[in-house]
Amino acid sequence: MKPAVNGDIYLPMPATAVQVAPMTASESFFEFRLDSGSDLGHMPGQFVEVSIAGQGEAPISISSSPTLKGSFQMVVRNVGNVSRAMHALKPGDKAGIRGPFGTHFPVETAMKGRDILFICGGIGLVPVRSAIHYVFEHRRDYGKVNILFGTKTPADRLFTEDMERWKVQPDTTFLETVDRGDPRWKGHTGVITTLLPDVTVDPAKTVAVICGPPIMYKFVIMELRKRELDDDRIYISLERHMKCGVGKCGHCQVNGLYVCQKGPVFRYADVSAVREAI
Amino acid sequence: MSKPRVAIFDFACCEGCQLQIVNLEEEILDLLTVVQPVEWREAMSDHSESYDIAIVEGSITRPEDEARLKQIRERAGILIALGACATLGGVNKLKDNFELEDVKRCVYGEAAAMPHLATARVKAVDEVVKVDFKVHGCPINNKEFAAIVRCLATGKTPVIPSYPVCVECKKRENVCRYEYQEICLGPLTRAGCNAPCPSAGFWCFGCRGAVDEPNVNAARDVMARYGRTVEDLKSRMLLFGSRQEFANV
Amino acid sequence: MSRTIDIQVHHVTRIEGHGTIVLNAKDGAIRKIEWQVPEAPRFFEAMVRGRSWEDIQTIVSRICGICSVTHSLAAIRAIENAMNIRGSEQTETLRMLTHYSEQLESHSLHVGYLVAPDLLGQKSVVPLASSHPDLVKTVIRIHRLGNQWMELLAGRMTHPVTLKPGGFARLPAETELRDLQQRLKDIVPALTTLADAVLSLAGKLPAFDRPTEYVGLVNPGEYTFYHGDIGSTDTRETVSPQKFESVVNEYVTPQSTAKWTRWHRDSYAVGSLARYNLNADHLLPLAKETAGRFGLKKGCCNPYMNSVAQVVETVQIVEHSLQLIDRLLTAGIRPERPKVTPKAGDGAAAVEAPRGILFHRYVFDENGVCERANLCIPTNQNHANIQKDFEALVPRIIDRSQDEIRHLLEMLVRSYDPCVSCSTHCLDVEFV
Amino acid sequence: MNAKKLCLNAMQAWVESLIGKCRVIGVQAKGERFVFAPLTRARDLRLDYDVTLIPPKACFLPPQETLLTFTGPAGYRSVVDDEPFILLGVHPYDVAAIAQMDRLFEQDYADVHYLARRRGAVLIACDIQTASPNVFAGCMGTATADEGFDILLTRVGDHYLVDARTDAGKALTDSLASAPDADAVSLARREQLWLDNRKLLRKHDLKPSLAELPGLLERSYEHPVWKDKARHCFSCGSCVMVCPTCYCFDVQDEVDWDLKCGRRCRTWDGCMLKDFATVAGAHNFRKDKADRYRHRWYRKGKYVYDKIGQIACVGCGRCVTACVAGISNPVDVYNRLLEAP
Ligand SMILES: Cc1cc2nc3c(=O)[nH]c(=O)nc-3n(C[C@H](O)[C@H](O)[C@H](O)COP(=O)(O)OP(=O)(O)OC[C@H]3O[C@@H](n4cnc5c(N)ncnc54)[C@H](O)[C@@H]3O)c2cc1C
Ligand code: SF4
Ligand code: SF4
Ligand code: SF4
Repeated sequence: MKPAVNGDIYLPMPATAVQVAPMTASESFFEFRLDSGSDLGHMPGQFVEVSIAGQGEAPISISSSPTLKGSFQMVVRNVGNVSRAMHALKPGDKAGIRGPFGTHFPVETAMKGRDILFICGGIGLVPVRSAIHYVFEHRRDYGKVNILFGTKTPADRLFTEDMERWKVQPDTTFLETVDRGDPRWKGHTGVITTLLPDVTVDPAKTVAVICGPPIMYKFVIMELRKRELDDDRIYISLERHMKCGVGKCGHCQVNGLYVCQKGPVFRYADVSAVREAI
Repeated sequence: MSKPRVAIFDFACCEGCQLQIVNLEEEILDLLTVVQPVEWREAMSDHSESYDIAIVEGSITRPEDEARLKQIRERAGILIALGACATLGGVNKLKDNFELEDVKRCVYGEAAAMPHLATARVKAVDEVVKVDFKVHGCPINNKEFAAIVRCLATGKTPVIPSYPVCVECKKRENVCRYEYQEICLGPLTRAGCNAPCPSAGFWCFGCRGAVDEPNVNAARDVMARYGRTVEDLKSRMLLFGSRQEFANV
Repeated sequence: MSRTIDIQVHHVTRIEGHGTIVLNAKDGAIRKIEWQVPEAPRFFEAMVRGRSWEDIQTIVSRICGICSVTHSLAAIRAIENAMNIRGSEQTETLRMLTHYSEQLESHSLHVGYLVAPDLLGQKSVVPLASSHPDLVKTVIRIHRLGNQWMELLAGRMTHPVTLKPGGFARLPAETELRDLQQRLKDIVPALTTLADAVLSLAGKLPAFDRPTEYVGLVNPGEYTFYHGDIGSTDTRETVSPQKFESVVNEYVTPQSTAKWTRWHRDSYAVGSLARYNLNADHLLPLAKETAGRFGLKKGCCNPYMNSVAQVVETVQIVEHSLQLIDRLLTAGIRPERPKVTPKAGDGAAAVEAPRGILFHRYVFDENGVCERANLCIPTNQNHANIQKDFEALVPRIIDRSQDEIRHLLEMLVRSYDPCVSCSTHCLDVEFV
Repeated sequence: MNAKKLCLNAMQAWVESLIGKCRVIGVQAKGERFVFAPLTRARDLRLDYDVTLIPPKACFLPPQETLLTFTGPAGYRSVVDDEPFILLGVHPYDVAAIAQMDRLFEQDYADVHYLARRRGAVLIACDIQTASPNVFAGCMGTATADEGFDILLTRVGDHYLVDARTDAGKALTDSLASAPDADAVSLARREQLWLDNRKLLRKHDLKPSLAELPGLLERSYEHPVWKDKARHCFSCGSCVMVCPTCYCFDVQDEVDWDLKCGRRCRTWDGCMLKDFATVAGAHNFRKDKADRYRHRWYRKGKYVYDKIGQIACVGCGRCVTACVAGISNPVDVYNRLLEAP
């Protein structure tokens, strides 16, 4: 999906918000449609650069499956200029979109025919949701599905309606935890690794997909290694400061790798020796 | 959104920063399409009691000024410190290197005891009240000021460089002042001014204040390499009231 | 009919710094009439002690945002006098040229932005932009040129950085000077337009004469802002800037944080009108013609006419600058780098700020560390005179409405173009 | 066409004719140093310069440029500057750096803003006549250039050899048809100059060979040199601003007073600056000076090499001069790696 050489890689495509809905105190859900009418043409795990004129651009993961036609979905946390301006958008408002950029989860290759273990912390669920939906839409292509999701507090939970549907999928385990509960929270409490003993992982058949805050990876991967899951069966998605999204500006480099090009989705075996990765 | 009501106040300073606003020339008319000034003593004769944005120029040098500043803070939604006197204390802070009595006597002699000549330790605005945004510099760069006003009008947090002046100095193709054995504070000072001083052949004297993590140890080594002393460096660092990380070299 | 007048104008607007007018009268009897300066004192003379000669200009420039070039020049020349340094002819010419940029910037600001609203019955320049757009455009053009000119030669607008003891940190390129020369030529019609506008309003300036001593720089054969000795309209003798203390005779009064001055009388005035009264014979042709159109005569002692003298000076400044640039271009700009070996000494200098004569003195030890300073600022020298003007003016207008009296008093203060923020930084070691 | 031989007067006349034809950006004095700047008369050209303060990358990737304008939430327009120009007087090490940037800006996603300027430019290179105090191009294989330019100028005695190598170059030398061809003696002198330059432009002597550099770095991640040197680093970015092979950038939006229309602008940025890798939540992925310092040297000696097979230091020595702290000498750093930690 590279733009033509004489096209401008920095020129956003006009797009229109079709749905904007608050999800938590700081995260909102967005559905956009490209004004050209074409599909975005992404794969699960890829991201776009969202452009708000005057505020700038921010890399945002696509949260919907490519099988959703005509529009695409994102979840954005209100942390700065672009995201704040996005939160002020109403259906019908315009934004600019560049992309999709980056690598994706290997839903058509390495993941196919395997058991899938999704491990997501907080907003890390956003790109992974795209893969989860893809897997469920092609359910017969994959084995057992385990989804582990953790947030800081019950108020931070995302996609709660989706979760109800995921729980009832065939041959699927959905487990959830919060770091700190509240009086109404009846579920599991503890960091995300405390969910792992509750799922059985067959290292020979499993591919793991991990996305969450930087601190999460080290501990989750340690646990998976204990379960003898090979590094080349683990996929992670990394976040870095990013300006261009196309391997020029230098901000997103982890050692020699540009996250926007060699990532954001990496096979762990490829970056386990890259010191700045995790 | 209706235009934010803006009031400008001055405390002890040279009013050069307000002058930079005047120096926007016809752009002031554009400025007025974005904000509504309700109080600006230097330029107009109106007064007002409430405002969305208070812009405060100058440093706080008398107890009665502290009270006035607190009152301004109470009436303002957003408070902006304008210029080095407000953000750092500015040259006024040089006074604090001496005993107050000595300072007064030096300037007013026998009359120093007269009550209207009272003075106190110099404070930057954020040493008295909460400051929401700082417009750095002595004087401020009016292009930067205008950009900050436009940011606030669009709900954007202004992006103020966290890197040192050398970045902008290099972009402007200057010969480094150190090549002339001069002490330049560029490597320790927050950029955003576009390095007008080194570009005019003069050292950076630090009027925008220190970067977040100034490497004062490196500065010490550099002084030794250029045959200057830490005292030389310190003396220059203090000119605009930059804070303790500078003073403790 | 019993009538009480009570005027308290706190913080007179449209001036630099804070000044307060107090007038209290009952049935025509004046109980109290005072010009007060409550601006927070800043103690510059105390602050510069212990500072290196290299940093003095940077510090004292901050006395005033509007006269920063003049303060820098006074400091630099005082330092040079203390250390026996002489700037080259090129340096001196460029300094004069830099100095003029500030005069133009300041005069156009004062006449256009601060005084014009008075004459046109407005509270600020903002409504003038729609009621008198052409006038405002003209003022902006002149003001901007002053600033760009300053940026070119001084390194930036306000608080110069190129001016150093011994010479310039950066010299302008000849192409830049040529470009400046062209822009100065182009601005002459705008100056005439401004003069015309002020001329058409000159009738609104109050007729108020009060015999006054005027003090400023004088130099043989020259309408000077930069060179020369201290002259007075009360005497033919002149005083060297090195002895400026014998002219200013500063003293502290309870109504002011700024110190007052007196020479031959109880007060004296400095500024454009003072310079005019001392030097009008040496105006260049176009400036002379401009003065003629206003009927401005040497010996004028109406303080409200200071603004007219400023208009005349804008023309003089541009005319003279064109000559100076010619001189520089003919000689060609020689690369020179300032070189100073600090030594012990005591030096003073006098330079004309836009609002009047300014004095600096510094004493250095053998390492070039400042031991003592004495600065005497123009607005300071005018405070006593403003008070004397008040005392003479109020009885003549006491039967007018309170608003009118207030307006006339405010206008009087503004016509001095006071820079109160700078005047409170003055100091003197001797208390009278 | 053979190389032409021009006396200094003819050379000046030719440059004057170029100025008449096209925008020329040439090396000129700025005080006692040199810069690339628009050339308005041939006599301002200073081909005897040692090094320019800022590399000619600024002609293709300006310190500040507008990428696009917008007139509202969806009205974006590219701004592409393709006005042709002649870049006159580029030293061989800068020729090498430009060639490297060309590849990086073309690779994967082509950057039209860079490429439009680049494609509109005719590069006139010039062999080095004066060595700068810190040049070590001789160690980096960039003291002379065989390709990457349109015309090569070489001063031999009181003549210049003008050697057009491409069609674009030949078009500019058409007017020299009647000038004498370079004779064998001059050509031999040019060969000698090349040999000398390769040998002599080594104010610092790099001990590891270029081929072994990436491997050496590979093994030196924990070497104490990074911390030792970074202790003195101001994170001032001077080294990366002046480097001809550094091209990291930041992008920021600016709005006009109508608060709707505006521009998206690109400015030079650098990996040595404190917040270069900071993300939301104030998490800084490279918060230690030593990490940033190491990253820079890895980028020069390994990361770019991994990408395009070239070392991203051309030995211009600019960073050595620019670093106030005196810690930015690539040769010092890479030589230290040969010492046991
Ligand atoms: C591949 C990828 C996918 C992503 N997907 C999502 C997603 O799906 N949803 C989501 O919400 N986020 C996502 N992010 C994160 C998001 O791009 C960032 O949070 C982004 O900064 C938001 O932009 P902003 O303009 O709102 O914030 P900014 O205005 O850029 O600021 C965010 C915060 O970071 C700080 N900051 C940023 N840059 C600097 C700097 N140079 N120096 C100092 N501080 C700085 C600011 O102070 C501020 O507090 C993703 C990031 C990547 C790389
Ligand atoms: S002159 Fe000052 S600001 Fe410029 S590079 Fe040198 S140290 Fe930095
Ligand atoms: S690293 Fe230094 S010597 Fe090497 S190319 Fe960059 S600036 Fe030149
Ligand atoms: S120039 Fe020197 S001090 Fe500045 S960032 Fe580079 S290495 Fe550090």
